[in-house]
Amino acid sequence: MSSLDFSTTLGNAWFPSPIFTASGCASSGRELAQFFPLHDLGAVVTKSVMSKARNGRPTPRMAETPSGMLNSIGLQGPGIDAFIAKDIPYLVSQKARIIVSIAGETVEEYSTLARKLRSVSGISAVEVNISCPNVENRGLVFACDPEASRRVIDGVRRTLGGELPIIAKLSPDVTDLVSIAKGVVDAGADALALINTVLGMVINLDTLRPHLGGKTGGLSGPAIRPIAVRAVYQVHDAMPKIPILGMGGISSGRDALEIIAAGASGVSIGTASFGNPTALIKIQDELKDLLIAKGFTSLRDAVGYAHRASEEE
Amino acid sequence: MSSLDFSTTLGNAWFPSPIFTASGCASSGRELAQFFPLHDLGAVVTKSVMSKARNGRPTPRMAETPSGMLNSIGLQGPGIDAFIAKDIPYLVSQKARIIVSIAGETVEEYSTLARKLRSVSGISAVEVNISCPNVENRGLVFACDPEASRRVIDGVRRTLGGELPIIAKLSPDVTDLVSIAKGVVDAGADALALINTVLGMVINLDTLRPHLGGKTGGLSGPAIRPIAVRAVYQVHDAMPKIPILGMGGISSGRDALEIIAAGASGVSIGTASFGNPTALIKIQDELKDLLIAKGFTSLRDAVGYAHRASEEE
Amino acid sequence: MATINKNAAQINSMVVSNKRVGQYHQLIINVGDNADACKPGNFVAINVGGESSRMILRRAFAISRVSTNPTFGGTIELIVAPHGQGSKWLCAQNEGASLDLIAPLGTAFGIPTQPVPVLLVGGGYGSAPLFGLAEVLNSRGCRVDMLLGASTASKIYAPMEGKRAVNSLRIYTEDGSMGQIGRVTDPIPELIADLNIAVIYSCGPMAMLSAINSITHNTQVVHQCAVEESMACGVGICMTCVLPVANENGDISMLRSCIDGPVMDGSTVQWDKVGKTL
Amino acid sequence: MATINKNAAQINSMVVSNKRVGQYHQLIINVGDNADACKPGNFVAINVGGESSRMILRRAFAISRVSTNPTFGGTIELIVAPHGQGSKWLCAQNEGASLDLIAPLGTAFGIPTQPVPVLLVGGGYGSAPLFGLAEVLNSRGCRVDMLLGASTASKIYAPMEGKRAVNSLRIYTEDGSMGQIGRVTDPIPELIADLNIAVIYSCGPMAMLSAINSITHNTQVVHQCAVEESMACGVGICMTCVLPVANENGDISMLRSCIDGPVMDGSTVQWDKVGKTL
Ligand SMILES: Cc1cc2nc3c(=O)[nH]c(=O)nc-3n(C[C@H](O)[C@H](O)[C@H](O)COP(=O)(O)OP(=O)(O)OC[C@H]3O[C@@H](n4cnc5c(N)ncnc54)[C@H](O)[C@@H]3O)c2cc1C
Ligand SMILES: Cc1cc2nc3c(=O)[nH]c(=O)nc-3n(C[C@H](O)[C@H](O)[C@H](O)COP(=O)(O)OP(=O)(O)OC[C@H]3O[C@@H](n4cnc5c(N)ncnc54)[C@H](O)[C@@H]3O)c2cc1C
Ligand SMILES: Cc1cc2nc3c(=O)[nH]c(=O)nc-3n(C[C@H](O)[C@H](O)[C@H](O)COP(=O)(O)O)c2cc1C
Ligand SMILES: Cc1cc2nc3c(=O)[nH]c(=O)nc-3n(C[C@H](O)[C@H](O)[C@H](O)COP(=O)(O)O)c2cc1C
Ligand code: FES
Ligand code: FES
Repeated sequence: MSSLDFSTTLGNAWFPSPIFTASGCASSGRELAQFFPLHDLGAVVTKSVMSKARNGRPTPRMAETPSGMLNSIGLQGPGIDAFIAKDIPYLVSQKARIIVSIAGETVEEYSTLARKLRSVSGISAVEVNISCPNVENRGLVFACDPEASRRVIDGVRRTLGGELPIIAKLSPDVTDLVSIAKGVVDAGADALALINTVLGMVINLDTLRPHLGGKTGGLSGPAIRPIAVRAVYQVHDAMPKIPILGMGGISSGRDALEIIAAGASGVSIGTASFGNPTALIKIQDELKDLLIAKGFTSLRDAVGYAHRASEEE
Repeated sequence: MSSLDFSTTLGNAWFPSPIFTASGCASSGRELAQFFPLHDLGAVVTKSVMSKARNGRPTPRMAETPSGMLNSIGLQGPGIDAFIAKDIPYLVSQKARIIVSIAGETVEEYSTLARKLRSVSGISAVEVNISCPNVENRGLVFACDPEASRRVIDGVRRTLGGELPIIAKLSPDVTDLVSIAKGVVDAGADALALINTVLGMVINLDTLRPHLGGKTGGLSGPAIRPIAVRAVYQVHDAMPKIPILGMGGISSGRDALEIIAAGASGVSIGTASFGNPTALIKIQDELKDLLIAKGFTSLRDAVGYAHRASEEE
Repeated sequence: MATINKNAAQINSMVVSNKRVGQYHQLIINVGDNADACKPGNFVAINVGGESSRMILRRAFAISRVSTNPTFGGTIELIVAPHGQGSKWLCAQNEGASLDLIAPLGTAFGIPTQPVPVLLVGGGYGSAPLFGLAEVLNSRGCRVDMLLGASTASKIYAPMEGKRAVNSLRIYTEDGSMGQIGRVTDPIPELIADLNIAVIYSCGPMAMLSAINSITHNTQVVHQCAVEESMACGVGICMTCVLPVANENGDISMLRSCIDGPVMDGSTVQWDKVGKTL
Repeated sequence: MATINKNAAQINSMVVSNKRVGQYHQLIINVGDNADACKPGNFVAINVGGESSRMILRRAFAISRVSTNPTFGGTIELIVAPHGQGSKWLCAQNEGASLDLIAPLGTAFGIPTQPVPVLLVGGGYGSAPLFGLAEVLNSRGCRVDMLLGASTASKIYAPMEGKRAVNSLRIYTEDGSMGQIGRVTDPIPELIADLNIAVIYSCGPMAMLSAINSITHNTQVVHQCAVEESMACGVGICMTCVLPVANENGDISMLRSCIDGPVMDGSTVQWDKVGKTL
């Protein structure tokens, strides 16, 4: 059998596998641990945690759409203190590698969250979810505003110091993704997570009103995969040295290889786990087999392959 | 049987049905005429025509994706003169109502196209496809640049005079769709067409290179319907008086009613015709039945219903 | 060690039979040893539409009855209403079809430690889990009375053999096409008084559960209800299926109905806040 | 009056039989009166995956043979390679399954007005339409010789009864597992000379068609080839299936292979420009 180096890195963080959970799609980790050991994954990306406990949006919170789904959870969660007290120790006990996702409503809130995480051990990286409404600027989503995006990452970078890698998670709902990506990298992001959900809506045909309690929701699942692959390709093209955690509709080893070839060093799996709680393991196994079948000896050689191959022409 | 007023208007143009073809998805009309009389539709929206004949992009030009497809045709076409000489007379002979879609690479090209259309009779409206790269501004797509979008529509408006309604067709790939919509309405658009395709990409897993000849392509089909419904809802919310021609993944009467309730006065059907050449008629019949079943006596009462219903709370 | 859904397993199961019953389909599915862990109130989550389906989420169905069949091993019964594309697909699966299924999921009905009089109330296919529950309660010495309701006769699911464990069964339809005309909740206050009901077990539309709760509110009657919220994952990872529930201190939080439910203590559910911003 | 695809109709057809033949499936489909309009070279476009499929586009398949069966009426035969999800789904359809199908589409092979010696060259499932074509040519008095090639034996489709109308049939496989080892194009120059071939009819991978064209280029031999480009609609409305083709004046334009093809005059196709920007 061929031997394959399946490991990957994001900034200075090393992971034995490139397959991660996606933020908000694995809850505390305990729920999936019934189906496989969390240690088997590259990492668990936790759901975005905020300073205070939040109840989130009213129900209905989901609608299935063709090859996708909309969600409007509204970042329900226990708040950073309870999260550090309960969820981190559990994940550590499971020997899972941990990427903590943080979310805030102000630039200051992100820094506060980062400060609380500084002293917590067992964390591999911090993912900064900037797809949140900025209460200081008419609720405009941070990730849609180049300046606000920069300021959030800058604040987190200053607070964290140089140790923990920062992964800035961007929204695809922008005119110029590359310029936003460049901005957050300038501000200190070590890596980028692409893509968050795409803004969508479903009208309930019985009531003829918006179906979701929150009216609009985030579209995820295979339907958005072509958008995710394009986003990863564009950003990798512009900044080939910046590692990307790719995601958006990945549900097979083939899908994972597609986004890796487009430029992703790691792959988060979100919605696929809803349809199949063992999807992460299935995808991980399929990806390994596929890389070996294609003659790769190292995952790293496949990262961004679609760009290199086209240069050869 | 209940009687239903199924007619609709976009600007000062009247149509007996709100179901139209989508630009670029019905070729010259002759191809569909084999399957049903074109006169039965609300209107035929022609494929975007440019000043000169164009060969378009290299093949492969399409990839199927989950519940969607990517295309990269690159506006292949005969050029405006041949179009006016051959395609318009054919559509007129079929008694089809005609909306001509125009596309250009410069602001001037759009005006030139509009000038040629002024004297052509039998046209109900002009759809201005501004999702084209602007050669005068680093290839930035007009529809992604508020100022360029305005200038295109302004030029077309001045050239056409006040007679023919102008429908500005916008791209969803922008941070702030509503502000672009407002800009083109200020510049003289009578109606808006929402949405053009979403930029996407597929990597070929045999070659590990971009599958499409044009690398990226436009995502269409049911996969993008939630994005289309959201776009129509947002824009109708901001400008309830501006008629919208809604499109994006509509493939049943239920889908059509969904986008109408979100705010569309007319519905274009694109990709659905590829899977089913009689989709337009099927959708039209289903929509009629559905409106009657829901007790509507006029299509107009259903337009934007999702907004009014929520105000009643 | 897993603490959530600890008996759940994802298996390839096989359809043993599929029979139309009124507007429903009764599906018997071979789930092997998994049947042993299934309790009344638990549900299953099934992949629908096959490999190239555009339906990416599982569908949830209550386990109606469990049995160990000498030929097939452990089987479960589901009562499925053909509602949208997913449930219609399931209703079209024939004997021998294989199903990717996760079972058992969620909480089960709590069984009283003492033999007390209980009332079981089912709406539509909500009656499905009540017959298996009735057998358990009956075997514990409880007196079991049952009320079933639906809009019309063909939506009443009440199998002959299901009535064995039941002392009385009354049926209500809104159009009067079967049993008495009216709502299944109408006779509840009287029955509570007459039969000295200690626990009501309910399963059906949220409006029915809420109406029962208004009746049991401020009484000694315990209300164990199986709620039904839209579920994207069924296993606790998506946070879509939440309901506002109060804890002992009266603090309200959004609990997941797939793991903290579907069976919940009706008195803790904040019925007036369902679908509202907390 | 329609001028494009004027014989095409969208129908609900029925699978009469489905048989494995090597790596292919032979499907016989009842298309009723539509069979009368089907000519060798035409293709059909079929909906795949059923109602809730995520596959939104039709799949194109060459019509292999047409017959009028006293029991079933008009039937067509398809030879389907299980390639991706759509063709696999089709190969899994059993007798009695109904298919949403459009037929006949596209151009047909041109038949010489004089009885001339012709050579038929098929690659893989590309041989499918050639047997029906051979019968037509044979009935017009042409001498028909045939070459079939594939990577391996199981990818050769050459039914016994298909050989009736053929003067000679030679098979080539790249691995030598059937017939001679080598490429189907290897013997063509010699055969042209020996048999005084007037027309080559070809169907198979684009690389094979292009290679044949290099042989017929600057000769008197007419090359009628059935091309295969990715098609989104099959009926001429999407512009995805284009090929660079020269007209009489030498002007090159992108023609749709679904309506100006699949059968094209090989000498007009700009093989070196396929997949390039014009
Ligand atoms: C715990 C639980 C137990 C259930 N038990 C039964 C049962 O025994 N028999 C039965 O017929 N049905 C039962 N249901 C309802 C059943 O899950 C839905 O009818 C089914 O999911 C509808 O899927 P569809 O594709 O047919 O409809 P669609 O409306 O097309 O479904 C679209 C999406 O919405 C979700 N959805 C739609 N309706 C419901 C609903 N009522 N509840 C939850 N999700 C919904 C679907 O899961 C899917 O993701 C139960 C639901 C839950 C949560
Ligand atoms: C005119 C014509 C005649 C054909 N005749 C036959 C035949 O007789 N027997 C047979 O087995 N196959 C034939 N093919 C090829 C057949 O259409 C493809 O194998 C099939 O579409 C693949 O679909 P899939 O879902 O299995 O594969 P996927 O790769 O999953 O398909 C994805 C998409 O790409 C398109 N596609 C993929 N491969 C091809 C291809 N080779 N040609 C065109 N589109 C493709 C599909 O239509 C689909 O839209 C023919 C194609 C054309 C254009
Ligand atoms: C139910 C749900 C909840 C999510 N919650 C979060 C979140 O808390 N933080 C975040 O950064 N992304 C969140 N996401 C986005 C995912 O992490 C991911 O970016 C997106 O869903 C695309 O990947 P997928 O198609 O594999 O799901 C959520 C997605 C879903 C479906
Ligand atoms: C093959 C193809 C060609 C298209 N060509 C054009 C075009 O020429 N001009 C234009 O404005 N839109 C064009 N579009 C976009 C459609 O008009 C429509 O906006 C989009 O496809 C969404 O609708 P649908 O999902 O119903 O296809 C094209 C779309 C497809 C799929
Ligand atoms: S259904 Fe996903 S958490 Fe309950
Ligand atoms: S396949 Fe659509 S034009 Fe040929």
